[in-house]
Amino acid sequence: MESGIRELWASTGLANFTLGEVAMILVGGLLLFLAIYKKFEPLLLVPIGFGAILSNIPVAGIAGPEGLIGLIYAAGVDTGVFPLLIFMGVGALTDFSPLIANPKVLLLGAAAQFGIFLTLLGAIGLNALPGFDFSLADAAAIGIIGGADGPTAIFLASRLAPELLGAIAVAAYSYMALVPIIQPPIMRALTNEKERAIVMQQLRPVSRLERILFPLTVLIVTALLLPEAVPLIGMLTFGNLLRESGVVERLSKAAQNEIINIVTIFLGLAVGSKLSADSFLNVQTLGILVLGAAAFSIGTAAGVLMGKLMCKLTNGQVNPLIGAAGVSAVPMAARVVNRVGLEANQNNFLLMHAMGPNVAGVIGSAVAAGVLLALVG
Amino acid sequence: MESGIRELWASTGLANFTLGEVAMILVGGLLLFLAIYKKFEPLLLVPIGFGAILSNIPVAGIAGPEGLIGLIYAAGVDTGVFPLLIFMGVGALTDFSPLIANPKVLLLGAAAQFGIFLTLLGAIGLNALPGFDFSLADAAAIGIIGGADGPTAIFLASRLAPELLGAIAVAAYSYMALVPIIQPPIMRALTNEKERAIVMQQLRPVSRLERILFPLTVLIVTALLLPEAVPLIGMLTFGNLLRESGVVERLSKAAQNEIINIVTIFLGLAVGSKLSADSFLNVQTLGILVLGAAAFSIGTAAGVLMGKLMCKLTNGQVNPLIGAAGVSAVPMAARVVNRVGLEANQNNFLLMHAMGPNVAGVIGSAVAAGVLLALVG
Amino acid sequence: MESGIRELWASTGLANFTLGEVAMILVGGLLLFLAIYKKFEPLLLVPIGFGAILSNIPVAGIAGPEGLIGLIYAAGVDTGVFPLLIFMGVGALTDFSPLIANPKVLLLGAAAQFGIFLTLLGAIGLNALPGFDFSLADAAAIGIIGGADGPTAIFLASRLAPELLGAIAVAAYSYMALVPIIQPPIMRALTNEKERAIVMQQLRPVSRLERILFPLTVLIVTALLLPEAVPLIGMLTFGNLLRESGVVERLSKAAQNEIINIVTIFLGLAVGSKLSADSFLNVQTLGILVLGAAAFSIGTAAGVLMGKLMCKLTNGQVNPLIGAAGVSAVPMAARVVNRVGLEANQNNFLLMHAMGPNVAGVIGSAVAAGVLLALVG
Amino acid sequence: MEQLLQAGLNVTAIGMGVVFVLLTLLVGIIRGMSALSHRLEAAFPTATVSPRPATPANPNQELVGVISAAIAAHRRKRR
Amino acid sequence: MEQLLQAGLNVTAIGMGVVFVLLTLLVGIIRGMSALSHRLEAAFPTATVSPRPATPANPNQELVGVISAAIAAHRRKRR
Amino acid sequence: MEQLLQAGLNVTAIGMGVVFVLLTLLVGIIRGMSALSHRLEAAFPTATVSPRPATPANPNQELVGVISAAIAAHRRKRR
Ligand code: NA
Ligand code: NA
Ligand code: NA
Repeated sequence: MESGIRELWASTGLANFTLGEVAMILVGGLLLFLAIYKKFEPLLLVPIGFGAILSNIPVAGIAGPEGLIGLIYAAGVDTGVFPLLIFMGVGALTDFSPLIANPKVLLLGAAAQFGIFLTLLGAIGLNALPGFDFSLADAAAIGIIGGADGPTAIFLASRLAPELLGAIAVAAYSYMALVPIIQPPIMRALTNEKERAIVMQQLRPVSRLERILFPLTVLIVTALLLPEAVPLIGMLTFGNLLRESGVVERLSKAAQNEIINIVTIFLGLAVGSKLSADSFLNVQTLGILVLGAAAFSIGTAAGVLMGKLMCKLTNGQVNPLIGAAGVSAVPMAARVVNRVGLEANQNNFLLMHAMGPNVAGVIGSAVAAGVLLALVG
Repeated sequence: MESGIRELWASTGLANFTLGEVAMILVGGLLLFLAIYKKFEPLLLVPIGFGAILSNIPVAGIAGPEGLIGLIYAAGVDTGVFPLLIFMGVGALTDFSPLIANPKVLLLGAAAQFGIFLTLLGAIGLNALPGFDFSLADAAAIGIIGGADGPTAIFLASRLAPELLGAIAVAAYSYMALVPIIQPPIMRALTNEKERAIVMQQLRPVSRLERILFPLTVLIVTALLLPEAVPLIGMLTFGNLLRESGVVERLSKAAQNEIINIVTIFLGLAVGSKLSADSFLNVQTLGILVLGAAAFSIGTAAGVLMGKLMCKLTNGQVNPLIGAAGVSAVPMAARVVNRVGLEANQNNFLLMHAMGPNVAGVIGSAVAAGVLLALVG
Repeated sequence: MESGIRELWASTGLANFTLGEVAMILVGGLLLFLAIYKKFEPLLLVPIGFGAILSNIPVAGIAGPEGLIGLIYAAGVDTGVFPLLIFMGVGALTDFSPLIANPKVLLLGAAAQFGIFLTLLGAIGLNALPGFDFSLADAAAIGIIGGADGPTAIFLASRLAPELLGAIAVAAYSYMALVPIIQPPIMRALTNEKERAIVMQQLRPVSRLERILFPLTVLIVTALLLPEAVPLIGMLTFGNLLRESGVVERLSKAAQNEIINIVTIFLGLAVGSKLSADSFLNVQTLGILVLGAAAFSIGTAAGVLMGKLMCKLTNGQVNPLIGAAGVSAVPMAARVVNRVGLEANQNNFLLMHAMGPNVAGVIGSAVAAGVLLALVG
Repeated sequence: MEQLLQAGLNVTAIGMGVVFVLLTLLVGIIRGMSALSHRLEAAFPTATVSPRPATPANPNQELVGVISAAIAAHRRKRR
Repeated sequence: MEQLLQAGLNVTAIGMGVVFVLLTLLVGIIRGMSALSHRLEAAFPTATVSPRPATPANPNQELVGVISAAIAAHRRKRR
Repeated sequence: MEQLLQAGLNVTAIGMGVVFVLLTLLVGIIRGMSALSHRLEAAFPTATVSPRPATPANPNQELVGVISAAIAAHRRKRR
């Protein structure tokens, strides 16, 4: 019996916890705090935070190859299946009408992707400092934080830099939650009162046929030019066609609810398991957090600047603020645009106009992810 | 950088599309058109059509062994899991009361399976023509189109002739959608006005105990005589017991909704991935389409003729039209019977009477699939 | 053709059924009868009973390595995934407020686990009889029946004694259903009228913050002392945090409904496949059934006795009946306590007070399972 | 080809035979099952729960019809 | 058998010991957690959201009761 | 490092190039798609089903609003 007690003691957490594990459990707790009390993207950060706690408990091996979260990771993240299914759900939840009515806002969604690539360069630049040694693949995975799109970031990071996945996902979702704090100062700094007060023309109605042909059009163009982006764009447009076809309500609802909810739980737990002391508690993570903030800021600035250009070229028909929504972070960024617009002009409701660049940003970052996969993967 | 651009160009769709792939994408588009505008079994044909498009995009490899649809195919179709889960949902959605109240209509469901076997012979016969070289297994898989039952057709084809799965599934679902066009002329040709006007006696009520014992009875008889049909019949009767037991509402609803919807999306995409140029763009597919139409027609005719026989033997108590519902295609075929019956007699509602042979046809074709697996598999 | 018929006959059930298979199909039928007409835990026993029938049909091989149920077993039970997901759902469905308001009832949940360990000793004792040869792992798996908690029992049995899983699961769920018959006589025998009539003080309200910190507290204590219990306790507390955080309603509902329903269907079928003649039709199963009844009785008695002790120590503030709820069997055991309490005092509603030890019993048996895994696994 | 055709004819004959035998047997066995059910229900009357007519009735649904239509309309609009 | 029984007794002793130690510890720690919660809520009053009574109240539900019963009835009929 | 930076600059140039080319192309192609849609809808008027305004209207929802709020309240209470 004594030997039994000794054996049991040897298997307790008290006898096995390392400092790194304790620290990571505190990180998990912090994520839960941000998710629950600060409402930082709770749908992802609650499972990620809890997954981080579970995965850093010694002996239990829950993130190991035979553990529950380890099995989930292998089945859904390693294979890329989970982020793609979430993208299908996003497609089924998204109304692209504001983009179809005014397709030129796609340029705003393009401009905002500057954040991705400048951040990639920034990550390479950080290698000049001691403690940093990012490969090109690492840098590309870090850059995608600037895409402000969770499933795209997880998909790309799981392909290019799985060991950085935890930090990248945490940065991506945290900054998406911080969009209302990060974006407005940049938006105000780059525009003047008059520009911000511009009222845009109401969008034309979009017919059902247009909404059905839209996903197919986007898919075909992507297939012709950038097949590497087809898994992401393909599932996004598939989900959208389920929605817009109007004949498969059951499947559309399944994609929007059951599938996306179930997969979100599993994806969050699996991503949390990548928050291990080894890969997270180092100066590289600090670098990733700094670069992520830069990525969002640069993307926002690039979007607004492109908005100013479009404003000029259209003789003031475009409110440059809507460019900020080009980073995606749907629908948070569009709401921020609306709020900043209302500050300048109490009767200026930009929400619908900002939804166009907002969903264009989703397409834009999926395209950027495709390019990165093609060139770096 | 030049080399990067060259590399990227070499990976574009433009540089890689083959004519066959383009043609198959058009086929996928045609299926979407039929599903969305012609309302041809959209729940299956939308995912199948989109799956065909995605799978024929070069470079993306989405149907490859590491691609999303390739993984789905391996997990759910290769193993037979998806069609069986759909069959469970069909069981949970089906009320067998009209069959229990009048079990002799099982003979109509038996007769309609002639379509399966004569089509099998037809496929063998086609081998006489150049370009056709169907094996016995191929012929059996083609014949099952005459079962007019989607999951049964996919289950059998995935076991006997996976390379024909795409064409067989497309033919099966298309002809099911065409039942309102294919069946009525045959039904009218084989019956006279007086027969079509026969009003049938109202069905007796069926007790809860009968509805609970029914699935168990069908399963035991199948187990005794034809264990090869047990996977299909077993899941059908399991779903039905979930429904009729009345004590597991939660599970019954899960089988009828969440499971069947999620699996339908995945099954459709996976089946679509079998629509590749190699296996679809050849004269065999034309043969399959022709044989499929024949299968439906023969099954309809056999059902109606058996109906006429039963009409004779019962001194005119059976309206022979209900034999046409024996092909399954639930509930489309039963509705067609109702419509044709109303033409002959404005007050003759045959719907419930046709539901008996209709669900008998589901059992009949599952039994036929079991025989084919036992003899050919 | 004759050879074909012979071949087909050789593959019929009639030619292949063994007596053991027939007996097991009758056992499956008995389980269905208990589930449907006696309402014995139908959510589990309907799928288990049907799974037993399907798995004992010869030739079909549905429980074999390539059969549907065999695949489900390998994917979900062998890996431990299914019981853990159900535990997540249990967490999302459970309100721990009554336990937080009155944490000392945890001792009742601890005492009731005596049933587990005394049954373990009983199983070892049975080895003295001919025909019994339980290993320590077998005995531990049998003992867990006394935990009165389905997913815990299945999880532990699948790890320690997979060949006994069928009998153990059937015993666990059957006795849970029999709680209203097993417990009251023991409760009445060990208490006097005055004790049973004790009215307890109303529970204080519990704040949202307490409900959020509770799952994290339980998890951390478990991690420190008994990491082997972390998979079970971790998923239970994760589900509970989804519920109580209040910010992930979508995920909480998914855990409570879609996931738990789908997994229950699959888990039941898979457990049923372990009801094979080889492992079930022997004297050991009889032993397991006897020991299971003993486990429930001992657990109930230990809970009530601990309740009496707490009654003494608190000068009669605790009604000892609520100790019986410490076996878990949520919420059946708590309802039984309420009923027996009402017999003694018409105005004594013990339900909420019994929910505390009831959910404490869930934690208690998960902890016991962790100890058994650590010492025996 | 000859051989294949022969095999096909065999499969057809056996297949239709099995389908008819099995389904004809089922006709009788289901009748037996129904008879047994009725006897059991007569013997244990509590077991009889809510017979459901094979032809579903079309119940008066005024109030609930109005409400659920309103809700459905509301949902459709909101989507 | 001797040895097995000895092992079983060991497991029982250690097992019940661990169960009691862990759950007894939890009693104290949960009390501490509750005390901490109340202090935090006093310090940051906005964080306190909707305390829920452990014994759920039985609110007046007239209208909604009627409506939801009607809808439930309607669904039952339609099925 | 030199080489890595060079590679990074390449990726940036090509990446932004592709993003802009593809999305600019899409602007034109979507306009074409819309024009085609309008023509098809003019040619086959039955195919036009329920154009949806990009800015969703805010329909009068009195009754259904009341009912669904009541139901939602009821559900919240019951949980
Ligand atoms: Na973006
Ligand atoms: Na059929
Ligand atoms: Na317990």
